[in-house]
Amino acid sequence: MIIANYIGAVLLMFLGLYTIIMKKHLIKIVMGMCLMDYGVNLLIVSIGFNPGGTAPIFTISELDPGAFFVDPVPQALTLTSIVIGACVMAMALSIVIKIKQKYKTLDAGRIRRLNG
Amino acid sequence: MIQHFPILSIMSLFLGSFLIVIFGGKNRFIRNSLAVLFSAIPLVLICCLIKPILIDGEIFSYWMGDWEPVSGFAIGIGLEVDALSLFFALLVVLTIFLAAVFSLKYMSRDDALDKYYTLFLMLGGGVLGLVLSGDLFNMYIMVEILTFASVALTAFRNWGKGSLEAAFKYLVVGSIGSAFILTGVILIYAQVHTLSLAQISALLATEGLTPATIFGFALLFAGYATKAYIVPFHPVAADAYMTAPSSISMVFSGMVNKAGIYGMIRLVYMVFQAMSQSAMQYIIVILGCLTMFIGVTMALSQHDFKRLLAFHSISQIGYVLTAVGLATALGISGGLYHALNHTLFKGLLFLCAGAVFYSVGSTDLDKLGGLAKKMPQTTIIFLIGAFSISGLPPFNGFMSKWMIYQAAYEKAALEGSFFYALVTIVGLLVSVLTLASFIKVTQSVFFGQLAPGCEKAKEVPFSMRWPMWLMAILCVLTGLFPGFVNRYLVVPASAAAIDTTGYIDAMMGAGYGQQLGLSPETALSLEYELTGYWDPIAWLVLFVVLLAGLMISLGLGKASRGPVRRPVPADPKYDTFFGGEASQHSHVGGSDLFWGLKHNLRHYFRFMHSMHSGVVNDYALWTVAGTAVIILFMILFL
Amino acid sequence: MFKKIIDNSMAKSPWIYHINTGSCNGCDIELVSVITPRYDAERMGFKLTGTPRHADIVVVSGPVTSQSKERLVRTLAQVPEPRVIVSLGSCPRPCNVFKGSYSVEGPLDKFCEVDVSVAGCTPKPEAIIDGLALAAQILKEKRRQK
Amino acid sequence: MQILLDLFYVLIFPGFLFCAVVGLLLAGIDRKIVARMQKRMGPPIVQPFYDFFKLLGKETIIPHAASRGVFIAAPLLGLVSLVVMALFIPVFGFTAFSGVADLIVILYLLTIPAAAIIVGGAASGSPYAGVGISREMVAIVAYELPLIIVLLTVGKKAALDGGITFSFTEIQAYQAEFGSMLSHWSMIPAAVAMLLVIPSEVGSHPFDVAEAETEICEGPLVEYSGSLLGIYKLNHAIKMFILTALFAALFLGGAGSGILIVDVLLLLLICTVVTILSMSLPHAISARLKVEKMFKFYWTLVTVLAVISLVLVWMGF
Amino acid sequence: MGLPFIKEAITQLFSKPSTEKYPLVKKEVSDGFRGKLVFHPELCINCGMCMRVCAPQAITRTIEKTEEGDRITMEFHMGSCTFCSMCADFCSKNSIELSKEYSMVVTNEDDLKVRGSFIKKAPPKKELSPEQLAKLKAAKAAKDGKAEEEFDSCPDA
Repeated sequence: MIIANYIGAVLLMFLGLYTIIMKKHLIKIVMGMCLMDYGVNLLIVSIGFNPGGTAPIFTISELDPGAFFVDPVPQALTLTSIVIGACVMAMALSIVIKIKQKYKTLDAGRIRRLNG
Repeated sequence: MIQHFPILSIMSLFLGSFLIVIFGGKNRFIRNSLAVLFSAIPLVLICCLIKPILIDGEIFSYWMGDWEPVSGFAIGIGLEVDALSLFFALLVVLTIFLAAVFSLKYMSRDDALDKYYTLFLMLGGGVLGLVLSGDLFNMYIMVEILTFASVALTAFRNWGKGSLEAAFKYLVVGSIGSAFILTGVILIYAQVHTLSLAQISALLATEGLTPATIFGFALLFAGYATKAYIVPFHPVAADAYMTAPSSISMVFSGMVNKAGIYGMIRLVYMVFQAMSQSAMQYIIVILGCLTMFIGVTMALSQHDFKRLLAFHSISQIGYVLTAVGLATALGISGGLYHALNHTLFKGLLFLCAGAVFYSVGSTDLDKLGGLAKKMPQTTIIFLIGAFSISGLPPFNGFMSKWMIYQAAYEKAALEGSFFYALVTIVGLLVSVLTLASFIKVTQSVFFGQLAPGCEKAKEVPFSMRWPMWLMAILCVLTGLFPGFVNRYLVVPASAAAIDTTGYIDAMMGAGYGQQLGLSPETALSLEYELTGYWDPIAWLVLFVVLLAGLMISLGLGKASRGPVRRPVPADPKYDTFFGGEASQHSHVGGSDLFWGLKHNLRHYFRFMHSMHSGVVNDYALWTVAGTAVIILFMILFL
Repeated sequence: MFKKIIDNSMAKSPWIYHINTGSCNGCDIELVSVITPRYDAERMGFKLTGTPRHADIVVVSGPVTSQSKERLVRTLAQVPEPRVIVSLGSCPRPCNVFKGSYSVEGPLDKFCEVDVSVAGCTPKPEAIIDGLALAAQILKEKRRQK
Repeated sequence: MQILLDLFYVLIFPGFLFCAVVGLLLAGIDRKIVARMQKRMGPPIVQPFYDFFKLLGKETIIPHAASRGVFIAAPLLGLVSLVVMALFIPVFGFTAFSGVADLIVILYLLTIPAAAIIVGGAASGSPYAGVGISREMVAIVAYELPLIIVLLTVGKKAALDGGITFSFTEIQAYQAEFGSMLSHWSMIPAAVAMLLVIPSEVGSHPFDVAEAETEICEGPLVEYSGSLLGIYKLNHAIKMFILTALFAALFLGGAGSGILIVDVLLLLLICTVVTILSMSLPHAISARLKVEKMFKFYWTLVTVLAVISLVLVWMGF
Repeated sequence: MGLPFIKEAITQLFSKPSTEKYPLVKKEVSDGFRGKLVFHPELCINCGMCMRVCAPQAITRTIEKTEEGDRITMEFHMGSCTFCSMCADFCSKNSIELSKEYSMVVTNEDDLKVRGSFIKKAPPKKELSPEQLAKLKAAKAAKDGKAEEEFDSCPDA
């Protein structure tokens, strides 16, 4: 378990949240969401790491059930999480394009017709 | 064969959405029939499950791809259907079927309807999957699917006022919430190295809560709270319900926020079994009360029909949460009963809003007026919905609110803590404010003078009306026969919410709990004699009184006065009394009602108005701040 | 039996609606003074109501000016059926000193059939009470004819 | 047989006929006492009967702008709920229908007559009615808060085993055993708060902002005439009886003398005294309040009174 | 928020109400009261003063020729009268006076008209003796002559 991974993951998440909250430009907000997502993905991958373990692929000859290998489940979770992250980004960017067409601006401060 | 029904119902929804993508594009009839067919199948399948699960009390567990747990260690992804899951599943499939039938005609004026139905069925599949799944990460996947589909559906009418903006905000807050859920899931996984709910709760119960699991639990709780739109996370929901098409906002408020509530109930009662600690109860009840009060006060000062309904569904979710947070048997069943009632009458009200939008084209309270003369049936349905949401006795809102107050006040007395007495007072006050805001809508939209823009309004076609009538009748029935609904639906569900060992044994094989030294959970005593009030005799007598009252007044009147004359147009006798002036259009409605209340609470309303600023960053800030508070509270007190 | 109860209760609780068609307020003050403790018309069931819909007796005071003519006709039409119209003071019917002025639309009889007229330029409260009592009796007769 | 008994309960004794007669009598007494306080003779006690029968004899006009069905059904809705409420209120030990949690049922049944006036006014489609409705709803929100607190205080106080009770039978039993609620000093503020809530709930003079005949021409009832207006006036009168009987049941309960007739007479006496105290006196001495002044009055003074007694009861006094 | 009139309300509750029971007890009016008009036709000399003075022109006179003089009926329309009693003051023969009767409630308009009629006889035709007739004629002739002579004296017109 490498501490650097965790610090990196938490930092990425924090940076993502920071940009979402502080930045007024919509594209930057979408980037913030991306950052946060990748931070979480990094966290998931690094959770499953056992120091000294080998890749959990059974085709390699010397791997027998007793061998010590890295936990495969988080890797699977990360795959799905990356896919989901990609879809969300695609959706977000398409909405941003439509907002630009409709509101003629990308400044979050001026896109607030629904309030109160 | 009945074992496969849960997975079949989820798959039928997803299969339906994919088939519509393929075939739905060209031909309208195929698309409509596919949509209705694939929303009817899960309804039938889930109804078949009622007999074994709700009545006999079995718990179905279904391992995907037959990956049975090996030597007490769950590997595969499991579906777990116990009474609680089936209760929510029933809500989900009922709402989907009615919304599908309603949107056939309601959406007929829009284009690209095959994409609409694809997203619609995907949304249904996501929520049904969340409710039935017994695996933590699988619940996260389903949450992502439903968030994805609801964002797309909110932005479906992108020519509408603010729908794109609402979709974007919904997506930002939704993805922050999902990120928290995912982090929570992975923190729990790091601790117990399994994802199946049953095994997690068993292991956590034996090993006890370490700081990492508490942090994970807090993140999961906050994540599901954003999905249920509790107070700090609610403005996004108000925008989304307002701009989405009404059949979709009915689905949103009928089942999407119920999914969030289901997630929280499952987490708090089953997985972490934290409800025994009073600190946990305090935070849920505080959040619930805040949601109740802020939801209804914001609804009072709205100018748009659907935004008002949106804030009401937020406040009703506050009711459900408060009731569930009481952790007494009566509390949980009151909360679940209110969730059922809420789905019924809130769905009904959104359908009425849709009907008004369909026939008049706008839902702005200040522009509408006097629709009762043009749309009599919608008015009656709306009155049934309004009376049942404000909890007037013969309707269903009354029963569940009554159980909630009884539970809250009994808890206040048993624990001697004044806090729960305040909760009861806030609950009763919010119920009156709900009545106030629905009187506002009744006066500004349906009664009063006919607004200039509404002359051409006419009754909505039958295919939209029969789902509304069905829900109205369901509203009245669940209000009249609470004993029946309680015994077969609500009590088994609330018992299942508490009975963790049954859940674990069903999932992981019998006796799994005992090996780990888990004492079988004693189900809280659920027998309470409440329904002495509404037995059918009382109902028969009430009906007789109504008849007698009618006869006396009309009979007396008939004997001694002229017939109730049909209004003759020319005769000024039947004009409205304007103090002598000719009766011109002057409609009191929309925002000029409740002046006294708004004047006295004007500082509060001004503050609340500024808090809902509409800027994405503020909403994100509220989400993160809310999560931080929850995490801090959990770490300090759990 | 029931109709008899309704008929004589008609005389016992006549509700008044007051229309001021341009009067100098002399009669208005006298009419309202009828409900003060000294003359107390309420002991005979009289009550001032806010809308013509609730009224049985319509008391009209003041010459029917052109401005108030149209409003008078509309309000009188809105009073439910067994109703009695009382003209108070000498203005409504023969239009007192305002007779022949450009803005006076002439006697009240042109717009409705007046049942009781209480004379006096500001009739005394006692006279008004007599007038209203007579109107109540007429109300009963009208009710009985139906 | 049970149905016949129930029918008797509903139509005759605590039900429609009894309530109507007593209600109208109380209204007559109220008008007479107010008149006497203003040094005038005042109408005969049976004046409300005359008013009611006269209104039945009048023609019922249904204006164009009104939606017929709701316009006619609204007064009946109010009447039915008032009669059902009368079944719940105990008369010193005798109660027609007793369920487990009566206080909450009463609380919600009390909102139906007000909702009936509101829906009736809305259905009549007149702008005066619109303003009347908005005021009526503000009045409901105003007096509901102290009423809730008072009912919860009584619920807490009357519980024998330290828990809580919402059922009238237990409240009566408590009062029979420990003496009426008024005798406990901690309940005095709650009683005063209840006395102040009754006039606003009935809609009697200083708090009748909704049916202000001088300002907004009788508010929601502006378009009503004939028998429908008669039913609304009957509702107004029955509500007087119901609320004073509720006050008697909550604060002056206890085991009656056992004989039903004596109990009923005792209840009528108490109802008259409470009517005079809570409705006639304010009517005679103060002018009608403005809407927001009334709201502020209820949410500050009366609520504080109710909260005082709630806190005292919670501390076990 | 003090209770403004609570003391008065309580005391008045137990004191006698100050309502006059009008219909049962007739109210007598102070003597200067200007009530319903009373007309004494025999005093009237048909000078028409009251008609000229009456602001609302409530007084009308009808004259019909009869053999022994012309019958004059004066009609005072009490419905239109403002009870200012100008007519009573200006009537030199005070044939009009306002009584103390205040309750003038009628269903049809005519009961409000106070009528009084009298016959104003033409002055008697005296039979003049022949010499009185001649004296009269001579005086008239002398008066005519003087008048013409005056005309002549005026300078050329």
